[in-house]
Amino acid sequence: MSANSGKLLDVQHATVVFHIGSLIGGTRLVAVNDVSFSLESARPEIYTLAGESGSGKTTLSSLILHDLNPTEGKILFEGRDVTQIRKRNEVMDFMKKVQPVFQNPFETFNPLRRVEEYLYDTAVNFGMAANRQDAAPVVDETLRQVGLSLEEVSKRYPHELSGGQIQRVSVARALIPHPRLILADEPVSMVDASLRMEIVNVFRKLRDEQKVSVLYITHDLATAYYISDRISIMLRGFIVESGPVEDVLDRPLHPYTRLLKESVPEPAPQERGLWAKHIELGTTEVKEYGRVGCKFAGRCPQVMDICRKADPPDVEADGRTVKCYLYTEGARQRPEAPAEPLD
Amino acid sequence: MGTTTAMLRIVRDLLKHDTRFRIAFVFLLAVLLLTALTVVSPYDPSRTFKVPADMPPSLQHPFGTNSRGQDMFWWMAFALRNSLLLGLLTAAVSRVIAILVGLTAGYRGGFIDRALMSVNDSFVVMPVLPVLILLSFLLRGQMTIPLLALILGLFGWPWDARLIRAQVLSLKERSFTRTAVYSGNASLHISLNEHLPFVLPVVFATTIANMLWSIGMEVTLSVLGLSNVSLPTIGTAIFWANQHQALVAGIWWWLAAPIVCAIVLFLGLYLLFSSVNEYIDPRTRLRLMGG
Amino acid sequence: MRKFVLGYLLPRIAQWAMVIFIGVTVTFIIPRLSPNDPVERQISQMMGTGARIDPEAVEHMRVALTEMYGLKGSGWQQYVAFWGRLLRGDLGPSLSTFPTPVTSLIANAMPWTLGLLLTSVLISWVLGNVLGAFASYYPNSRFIGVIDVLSQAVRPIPYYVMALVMLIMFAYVIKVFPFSGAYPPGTRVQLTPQFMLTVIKHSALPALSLVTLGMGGWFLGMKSLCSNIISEDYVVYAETAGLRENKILFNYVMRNALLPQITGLGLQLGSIFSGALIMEVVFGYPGMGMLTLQAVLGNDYSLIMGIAIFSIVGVATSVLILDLIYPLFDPRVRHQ
Amino acid sequence: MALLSVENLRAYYRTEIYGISRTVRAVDGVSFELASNEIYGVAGESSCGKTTLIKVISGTIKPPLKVEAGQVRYQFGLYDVDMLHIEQDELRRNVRWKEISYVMQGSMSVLNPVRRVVTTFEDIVDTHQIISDRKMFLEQMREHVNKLGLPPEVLNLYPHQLSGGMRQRVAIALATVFHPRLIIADEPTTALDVVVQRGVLQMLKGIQAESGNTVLLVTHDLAVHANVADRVAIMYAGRIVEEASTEIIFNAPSHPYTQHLIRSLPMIGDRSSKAGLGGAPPNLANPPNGCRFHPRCPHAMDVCRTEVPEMIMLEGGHRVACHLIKGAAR
Repeated sequence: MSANSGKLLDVQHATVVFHIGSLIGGTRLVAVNDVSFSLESARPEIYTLAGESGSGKTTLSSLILHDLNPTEGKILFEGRDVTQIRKRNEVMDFMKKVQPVFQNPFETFNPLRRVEEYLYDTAVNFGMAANRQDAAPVVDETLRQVGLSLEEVSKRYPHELSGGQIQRVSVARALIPHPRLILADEPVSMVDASLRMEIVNVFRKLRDEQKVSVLYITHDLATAYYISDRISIMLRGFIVESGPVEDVLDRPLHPYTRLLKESVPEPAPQERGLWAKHIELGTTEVKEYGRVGCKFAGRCPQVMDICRKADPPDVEADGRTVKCYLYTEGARQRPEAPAEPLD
Repeated sequence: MGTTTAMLRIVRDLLKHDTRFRIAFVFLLAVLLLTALTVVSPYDPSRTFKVPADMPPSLQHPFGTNSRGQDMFWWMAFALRNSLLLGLLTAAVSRVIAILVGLTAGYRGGFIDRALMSVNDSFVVMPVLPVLILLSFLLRGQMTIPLLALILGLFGWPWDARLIRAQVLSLKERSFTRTAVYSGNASLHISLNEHLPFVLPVVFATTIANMLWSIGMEVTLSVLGLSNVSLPTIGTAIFWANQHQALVAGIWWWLAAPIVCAIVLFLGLYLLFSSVNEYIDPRTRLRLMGG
Repeated sequence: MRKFVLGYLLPRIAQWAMVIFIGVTVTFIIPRLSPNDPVERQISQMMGTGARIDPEAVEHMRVALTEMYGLKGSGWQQYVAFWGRLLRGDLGPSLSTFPTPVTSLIANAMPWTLGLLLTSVLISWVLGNVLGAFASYYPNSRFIGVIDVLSQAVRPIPYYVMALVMLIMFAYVIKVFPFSGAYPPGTRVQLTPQFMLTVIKHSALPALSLVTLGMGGWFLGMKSLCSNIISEDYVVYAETAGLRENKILFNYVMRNALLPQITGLGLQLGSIFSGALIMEVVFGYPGMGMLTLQAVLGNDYSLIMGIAIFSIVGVATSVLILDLIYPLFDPRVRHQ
Repeated sequence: MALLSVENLRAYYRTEIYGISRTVRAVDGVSFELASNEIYGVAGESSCGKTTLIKVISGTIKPPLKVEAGQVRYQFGLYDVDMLHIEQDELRRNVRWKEISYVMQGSMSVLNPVRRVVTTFEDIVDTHQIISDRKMFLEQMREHVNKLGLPPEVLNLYPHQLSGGMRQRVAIALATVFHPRLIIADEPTTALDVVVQRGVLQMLKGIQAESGNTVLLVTHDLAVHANVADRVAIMYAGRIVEEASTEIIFNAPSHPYTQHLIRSLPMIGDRSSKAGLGGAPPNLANPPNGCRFHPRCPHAMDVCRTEVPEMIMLEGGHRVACHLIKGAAR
């Protein structure tokens, strides 16, 4: 058991196959397909899993949170296989180190319970304080780390707070047991743009000051670019490109990453050129799941025959890994990092 | 103490704003009053010919007297008490099973859920009356209120188990349940603190519905003579009236008394259920708090 | 199509089989649990009539009755034998009208109940749903308001009490309808229009009360369903697009609200059937209800057992039929 | 002459349960005009009143929503009509869908789940002009849908058989079946993925450019406005705080709230730290008096806390409501 291999989180060839439809006649859906990545214990970072709906990013996060077992592959947290964690004290120990932050602020807390109850529960249950009275300073201190205070939040129900405030309380709740990893699944997508930056800045502060790693799951490449260190772009269960965020998003190699980047509308009217280029939308996306070979072959402007035959391998190119035949040794031309936009 | 003040506040609010609750309040008060009066009843309901028979309603005998020489007013007091007792007992028995089945199916999910639910749906679909008739036909003579309550309770839970399971399933998916899990709370704590305020309204509503069903079923069984006819209940009152051809003989009050009492009891319970159910619904409470 | 059969039909048929299995098992187990043994009861009742019967004949009778009741052998053997007889359609002879088989008694009572049940359920279901939809779409129309109050008043009252009230009102106070029987005693049962007319006249009261009682439930159910559907996007969209009100009401609001009401009908068939039995007892209508009353009064144990089983199989089958019809109304089930 | 002009509109939600009555002043004094042949964007965050504004303009006003004051005038051929006071049936017959059509919030359930797509088309077309020849009608619909880049066989599918992007494009095809002069699009692409959103918005822009009609685009996503809208109005707590051409809004905004919004937008390629805005949007049941942004405004002055700022007209059609800016009154 390589406990001190220095890896905080190590996902090894994780695969999840769902059986949809009735017991006998259902179809096989591969939601997560041979995904591997890892976070170093020594170097806290914000790692983004980006992708559209149906890319498998949320299924992957529920694997790590041990809400779901992988059909194949292994998930190791601090060297220990997550699926083996069963006894109550082991689960509590795991939850102390890995805490989630959810998407919808108005569903994160029970509308009929005061928000502070969850903060006290977490503090007492994870031994940060003997009882509720002693927990007050601990709770107040963590709330200050996210830019709030106990006085501002106490006796309040969720509907009396804004989406932004609730998400920050949710982060504070996750912070109380001093976790090593926070799993944020679309934490800001349902928060107003003006309040979004506050929460995103909180994550940055966590990494730099509290030395907490954050797994940031989102479809929003702009916020991902702003806060994360490394990023993986997911498509139909595969990681098609992963590496440092500035390399991947400034100079995307994989045609899908390029298409994604181009499709993100820039908040600057004079930049309309690239976004306005006409694109053809596929008719039904469902067909892409069952497709043999590269899942993007149906829409890829640089598709080759081999792309439709077999899954492309992971190739190291320009400081990141990309799953595309364009960059394998045998490929016809080997474009460095094409400056001009997609033809 | 907290819950009693909360209860009083609910009653005060409802009395001020909901006509259904006002009617229910009056009706049920009358029923409870009558039930309480049984303690001071001058007549023993099981004794006959204590008063002149077939007297129409008068000041002396508000509900008149029947052909068996019994004062209908006091007899109906005992009848209401026994029917109400039966309703409460059945509701208690069926709540235990309904909550057990509903919560296990809802929480465990997977195979257990599917198995429990297919059995549950079979009981929902099954016509209960013929089976009850068979059962009470065999137990004729030894039927007592607790026994009948047990039997009715054993057949009264499937519909409610479905509702409780549906509520639990919807709560399980909501992310505040996961927040509670990751706050280190045990599942018992989650059920009591997080889910109870949502499950309670369903339990309350189904309890009253079950009382209505069970008292109604007792009436049907007694009319067929399948329950202990010497015991005064709404059903046996009608049974004796039929037995003596009350309608044909023109002693209309013998039949009118149980019918009026039944309607008052049933309407009272139903209006109580629909008005309180709306008030304690989490959505209303949220709107009340300005959510 | 294959996915539809496996995904939708097979589970429904499995559920149908499960209902019958559980129903039959329950009706099998109940008598075995009861303290007094039906054979002894039958014999003591016969002895009670004072006729001098020598002990040997009694012994012979006991063996015959045990055999007839299928009480021979261990519990498991009885159970298997029970299913064997059931599948052959043999429910044993009726005790009160010995030796006519139970099945024939039920056979000529069932059509009456089916006739009454089908008509009244259909009428009350359709009427309740249409009026319920109107109540939610036109909340302040006075006529619907009256029906709303009436439905709430009738809803909780048990079938028997309500039936009694209607009997008193129509048969005694206003004397519009004859108060019992589907046809006056002595008329020959034949399919002449004149006979049919009397049947309709006689079954009017039970049918009327079944309809009024049933309608209240469907009315309130439909009204709450539609008041949710009215705020759905496709209804608001249709209104914004300027569609006429009755098109929206029928093709958008009601059309979608009918789906849960069909499932609801399936789930409530059991209690509706019980209601029909009670109705027949009150109005002396010669269907399964009267048969049940006759069986109870005549202490006819095997007839009651037969009625219980027949009711279970009948209701389960009609629920299956409803489940099979449902895909015709819901394209989401037809086209996976 | 403006195609549509909204003057000093006030619309509140009045609810009363168990003796507790609340009035939410969702739209509280909104005035703006729509010209023909333009895409006019309305941006604003949650509970800023933009959805209520749409409900009033499109005429779907149901209790507890009630219009307190103001007018919505639509230029209908030669004369202009106050939409709030014309009789419902007249509104239904000649204005709905022929003049003003509507693409709804992207919640995807706009199509009746139990009817084929073509039947919904038929319902809408048949209401406004009798379909004499059904075959010819089907042909026209196939051609209309094809022109918008949708495969014709979409018509005989059921809504649950379509993907999210397909359903929204069908909704746009439905909205343009009579080539109306005004299309109201309420958050049309919120629920879509970024690639599908790009395709749907390009389709909307293409239709507007080709037919020269007017699109009122409502979304909280400012980046969408930057790429699609010609003019943008910023709404805050039930009022328009600033309205200008897209270039001015993004490059030279005057209102502190707009300035903050533009500054806080993340952009690929820019990792410089961005500031969040303190506090939260006000509760419209008892909004702060004076300028409703003053509790969160870094330049709040005393006058801001007492007086509601007037809408001031700067040059080039740039309007702003803020005491900081002195200029010719509107």
